[in-house]
Amino acid sequence: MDPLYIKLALGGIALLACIGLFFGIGLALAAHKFAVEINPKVEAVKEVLAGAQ
Amino acid sequence: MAATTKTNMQLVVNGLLNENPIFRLALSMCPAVGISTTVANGLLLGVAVLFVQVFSSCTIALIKDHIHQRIRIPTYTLTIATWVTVIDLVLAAYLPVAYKAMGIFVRLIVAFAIITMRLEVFACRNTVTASFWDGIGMGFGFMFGMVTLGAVREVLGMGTLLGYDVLGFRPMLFFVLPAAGFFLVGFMMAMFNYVETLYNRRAKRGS
Amino acid sequence: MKNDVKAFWTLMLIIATLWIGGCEAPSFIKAAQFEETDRIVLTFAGPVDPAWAEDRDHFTVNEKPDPDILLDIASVRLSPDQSRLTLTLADPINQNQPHQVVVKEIVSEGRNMGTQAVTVSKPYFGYLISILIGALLIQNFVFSKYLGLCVFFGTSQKKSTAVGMGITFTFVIVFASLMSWFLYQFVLKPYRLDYLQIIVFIGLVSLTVQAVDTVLRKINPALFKAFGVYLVLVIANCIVIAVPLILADNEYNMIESLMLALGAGLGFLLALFLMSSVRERLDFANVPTSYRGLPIAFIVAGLFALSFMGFSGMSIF
Amino acid sequence: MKEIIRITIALTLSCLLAGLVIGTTFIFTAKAKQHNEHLNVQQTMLGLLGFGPQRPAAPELQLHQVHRYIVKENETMRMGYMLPARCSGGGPGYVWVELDLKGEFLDRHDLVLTPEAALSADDRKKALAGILDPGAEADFADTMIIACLGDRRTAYLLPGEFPGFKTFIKAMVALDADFQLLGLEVIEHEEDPGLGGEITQEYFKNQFVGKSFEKIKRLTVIKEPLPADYERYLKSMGLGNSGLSESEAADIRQRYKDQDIHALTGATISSAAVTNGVKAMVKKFAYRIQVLDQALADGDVKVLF
Repeated sequence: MDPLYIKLALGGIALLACIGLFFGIGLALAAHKFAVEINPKVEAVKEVLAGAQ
Repeated sequence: MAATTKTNMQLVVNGLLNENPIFRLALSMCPAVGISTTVANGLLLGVAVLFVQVFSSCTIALIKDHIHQRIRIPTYTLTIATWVTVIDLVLAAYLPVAYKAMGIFVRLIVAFAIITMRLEVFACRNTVTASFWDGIGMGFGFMFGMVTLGAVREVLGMGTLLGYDVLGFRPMLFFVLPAAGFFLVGFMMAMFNYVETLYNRRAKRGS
Repeated sequence: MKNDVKAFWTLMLIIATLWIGGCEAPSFIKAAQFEETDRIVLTFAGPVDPAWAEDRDHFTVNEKPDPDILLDIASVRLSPDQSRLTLTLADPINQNQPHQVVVKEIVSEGRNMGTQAVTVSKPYFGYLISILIGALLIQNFVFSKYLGLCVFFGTSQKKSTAVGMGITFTFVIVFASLMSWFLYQFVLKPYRLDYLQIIVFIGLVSLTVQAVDTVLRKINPALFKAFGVYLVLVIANCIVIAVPLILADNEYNMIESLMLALGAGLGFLLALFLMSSVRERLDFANVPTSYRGLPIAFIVAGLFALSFMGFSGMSIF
Repeated sequence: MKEIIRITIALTLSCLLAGLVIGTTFIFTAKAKQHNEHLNVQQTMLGLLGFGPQRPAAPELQLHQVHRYIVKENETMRMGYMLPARCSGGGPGYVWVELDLKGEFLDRHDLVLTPEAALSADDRKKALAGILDPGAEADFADTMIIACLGDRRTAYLLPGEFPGFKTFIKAMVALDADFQLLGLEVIEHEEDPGLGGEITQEYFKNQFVGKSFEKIKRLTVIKEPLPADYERYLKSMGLGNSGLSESEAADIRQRYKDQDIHALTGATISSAAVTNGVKAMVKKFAYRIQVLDQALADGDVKVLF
């Protein structure tokens, strides 16, 4: 349990939390502002992903 | 797809054969072509994928009710990336030699289509137990594919198996070359198809 | 249309950056370049004194990272118009390494111009092009590095799909690589957080893709209809994570990163286009039943990979 | 509005969880990773000197690490060497010696640095910060290792890196006291398996063994196939059960001693990359160690090697 490693780990957690917060707000605002009813994108993905068969 | 009705054993067999990630679903082809040059490589990457698949499936199955629809895909990616980082750190720390042999591929597991796809079509609709067994099946299916390819390539290309000299000479060096991976996967898929048609024909005749 | 405008501005940006990067401070030594395997040619702004140029001690040459090891100069030759000077070294020059030439007490038309140092390196523009071509052809990510295959086989059945996927992918990878590059150079590396590489790089891609997906859906439904499907697929493409990892490993600067990302994207587009052209024809070919569909596609890809091996070892600049 | 907050919280929480899992793993693996890397390097070094599980190294064998820095101050540059020496208390310590670019001795300082701490780049930087002038900046250049038995230098180990066919190749070269090549180990590479990847094979690496300094200076690759007897000899080197008698082996060694390096089939570029890389490393090192020895004698600096 080296204090340096704990510091680095905490730094990592902080960084990820920042990214999460930043994109969370961004995505949420985008979703709010550009709201469209969700269309069956899932199907499209599956089609192309498994479409190889 | 609704929640599965298959038993645990069926889920595993499903991943190994019917929906084998490499030969049937044709997903995660990059490692199958790139580094299936030896059995050991295939086995190790297989273990890594098994780990990531099982843990990601379980995680997603566990939190599936709390995932917001808008950020579904990013959540999957983050989950997978977390487990990939974990296995990457562990391998780098405890198995440095093997880790080096696999190069960039361990870190690339994060973008293997098979894992995202299983989360999307299976784990987010099923219980933790079912997802666990599905993950096991898929992971072993991948490992099986990698080991088979690795064995063929190692024997034909280097004349060795698991590092031991079995032939004493190198029949076709061509098979070690990465380009040969494409050919071999093609041949193997064709073989799977052929066996399947044979099996179906026999089943029909039998009925 | 929108894509064209975007592409145009990207191109202008690249040209502008190169322009600025290409300028150098004024100096009596106008140019210095490698010639053949063992020569460095200096061009002066005016004629220099032949007697001064004869003395070998006025010149030192060293590889930039090794300032303490001076290379042996075999001969110094001045051109008849006295403005070009050729230094021939005793051993072949390692031209991948920038070299520093120090010219002491330059004498020109009776005046002492002082001591000047100049760095000789391969033309930077050529280096950039070689990164681009390298990622595009020589080290094509699909046929030489065997990455991004799932999406490659999934979307190469029809030319239209292939081109759509290729274009979307090129845009995403250029954008994602630059973003990853910034984050790596200014956050991960200085704070020693590089163990977070994987999650940060893929997280950036996936979150950006999600954001673009949401916004594009509303703003330009037509464009979304054409390219939206491929956006999500980008995340399942190993290249999108491999490129930032390679950038981080190789310590490329921004323009070099841009070139690699562009090469990777265009290389993927090229591979998809080639493959889809063949697969469209394969539909009419008499392929054995077991080989129909994917198996034969893999064998075709193997043939492509073999032929791409022919590019290997090619060096253009 | 509620939707916005929910999405934000969900994503932040996921990232936080991910961070927790990764952070915990990092804390537990970081130490082991560093330890393993260190152990690995140690084994490579001993292996190059001819020691292994069957032939343990002599206990009095000392591996001294010398770190080279380039010091920049107001546009001028000088070389800085961090050398193992006996510190004032009698225990092992480090001394900092600065030379100008021509190799003249400039200055020396004692460093507060234990051999364990000297392994870490951060600790070295900290120790240096205490003695450098405020305007000066020391950039780490490379490390060389000097193996000593008692007072006698037995070998030099040079870790290095050079561009290969695909990416960088990391290698380590061992030289004896007369700069004759004792061994080559490829530590990391990303060449194609089956082609350039063969540079890790014994029959390629062993071609370098025994080349004299004079030969290394002019070493090139030739595109001729490896003669059968030479190949057999190279493959069996260091294994003991070659099937070749002592005199036969000596004969082959003598015959091929001054030959250039036979390129690997289908991987001339990788072979040439290794050859040129080794050549440059050895040449630069030989120059530097001679300059350093002279400067140490001039400055009357006592070091451990």
